[in-house]
Amino acid sequence: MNLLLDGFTVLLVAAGGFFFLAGTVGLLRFPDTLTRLHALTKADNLGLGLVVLGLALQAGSLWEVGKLLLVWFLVLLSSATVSQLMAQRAHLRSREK
Amino acid sequence: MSAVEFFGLCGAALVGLGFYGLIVQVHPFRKIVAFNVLGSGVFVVFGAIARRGVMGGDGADPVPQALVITGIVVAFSATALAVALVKRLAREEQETPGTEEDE
Amino acid sequence: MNVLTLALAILLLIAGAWAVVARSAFAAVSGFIVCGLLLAVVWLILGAPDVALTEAAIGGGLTGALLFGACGVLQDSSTVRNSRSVSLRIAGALLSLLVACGLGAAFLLLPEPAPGLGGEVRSSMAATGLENPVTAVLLTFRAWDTLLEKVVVLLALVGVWSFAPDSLWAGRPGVRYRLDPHVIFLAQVLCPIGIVVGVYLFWVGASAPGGAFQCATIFAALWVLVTMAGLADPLPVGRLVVRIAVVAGAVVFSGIGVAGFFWAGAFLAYPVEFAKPLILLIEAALTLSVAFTLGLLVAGSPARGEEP
Amino acid sequence: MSEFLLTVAGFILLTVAVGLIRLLWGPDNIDRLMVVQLFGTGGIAVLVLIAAGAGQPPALDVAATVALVSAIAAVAFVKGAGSKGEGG
Repeated sequence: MNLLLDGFTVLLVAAGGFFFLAGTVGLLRFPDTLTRLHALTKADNLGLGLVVLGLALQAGSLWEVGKLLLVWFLVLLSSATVSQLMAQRAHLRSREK
Repeated sequence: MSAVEFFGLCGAALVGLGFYGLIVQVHPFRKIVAFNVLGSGVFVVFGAIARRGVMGGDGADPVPQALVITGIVVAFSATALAVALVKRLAREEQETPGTEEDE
Repeated sequence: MNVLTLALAILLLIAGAWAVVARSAFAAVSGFIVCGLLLAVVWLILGAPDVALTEAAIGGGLTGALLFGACGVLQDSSTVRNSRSVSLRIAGALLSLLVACGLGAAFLLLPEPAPGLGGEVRSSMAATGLENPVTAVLLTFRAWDTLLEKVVVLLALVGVWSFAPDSLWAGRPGVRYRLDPHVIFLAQVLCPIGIVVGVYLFWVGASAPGGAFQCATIFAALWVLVTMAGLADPLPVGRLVVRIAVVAGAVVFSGIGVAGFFWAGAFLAYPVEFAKPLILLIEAALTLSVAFTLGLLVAGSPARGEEP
Repeated sequence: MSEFLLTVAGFILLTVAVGLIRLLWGPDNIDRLMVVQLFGTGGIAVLVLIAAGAGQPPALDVAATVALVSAIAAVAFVKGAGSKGEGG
């Protein structure tokens, strides 16, 4: 049972790391601001989400799981809002040109 | 070399970097940012020294930690004061153009 | 020494260097914010979670709000001027290298079993009724420092206010932000959560990492967010309420300190049986005042008249 | 297990570090803000990994604090950059 849980954790955390890699590559390689933003939100939502899920399997108590989920929720919320604001600005900027 | 010693040297390097910025940057706002880098470096060196002190003993030394917490808050308020001053300076310069080369 | 330590150190130096040499002020401040985030992790590794919390809240949030806000105002002037000549740059670099090396050498040459006060703090902790040694140091053993720090922060605020033009003295600080639906949404969801997290940090501060300053910083950051959403406008700084809120912490702290002469025989001494409730009272007053003061420091000098 | 978690933390940190190049390239301030945002999320991931990997539960509180306040700096950035036309 423990081994199985550990296996899942390794899998999920590694996948989370991969999404951070993907987000960074997108941030560097994508041609314009809006597509880069798209890549960035993958790292925010999926990368951290998978890491949090993986760690939740190892957590000692429900309290800890709650805190992990809170962290994820806060990041989702702020990332969504800030991305929206950034996209708005980028859109305005591109129309000015 | 242990991680603590390593971070202590990092703090020293941050102090050097901040000092360089303080000398080289012309605009006062950039000097403020550089000074903050310098300050962070000082805090890290202090924290590493505190950690070194207890490596042999047990637990962490809370006195330097408390001092650094105080220091961070004070550094922030000093930064706010400096930023307000620079803003006022910019305002004065806008109102009386032609006097901006008196560095 | 593992991958994490190495990555952290390299990044810290890159971000620090970027904050110093970047071309535009915006880029420099971005570098500094990244630096602050990394420092929070460094403090954790150095075994100082209380400091990590403070650094995260101030370095990642409030300083960012303050410096980015200033960038917006200073944009015209901060990019125009060029930097110094090459010879001065080289001289500056050599001098800084000397300072860094000197400091590093001094650090490495310190005597090996360095002296510390950790043992003494632990042995006298029982009298305070607290379990977090850092809170105990802040509010009992080195209460003088904390009181004076509160006064320094207050003086900084008075300084910031005094940069206002005469005509606007006692007016409303900062700019009036327009209502922005996205930021309003963020503020409305974040505030309740933030208040809970802040109070939680305040409450566990007696026994675990956390405390008055961390809580106050989070409250200040939330208030800054609410003003940026356009939901609230800072009160004119001439109002009595504002003045009372700002000095309450220092007044309560020094009041209890003076009372210490009568009930425990020294300034800032607490009677042992009431130590914990008194400390909590001081912390509550400090939290209120520090939160207000930090928020007003971000808002800046009075820039508008009395009317909204 | 903890060794693995800390290594992943280092890996994530190095990965988002490569994103710093964007800070150099720009071209727009919005692109720079994205780097800060990515760093914030990466830093939070590192913090939760340290909490589990190094057995430091307070790291979770630090992560929550960072998650809470990092949005505020970003909003200030957009507002600051928006108050006047072109920057940097």
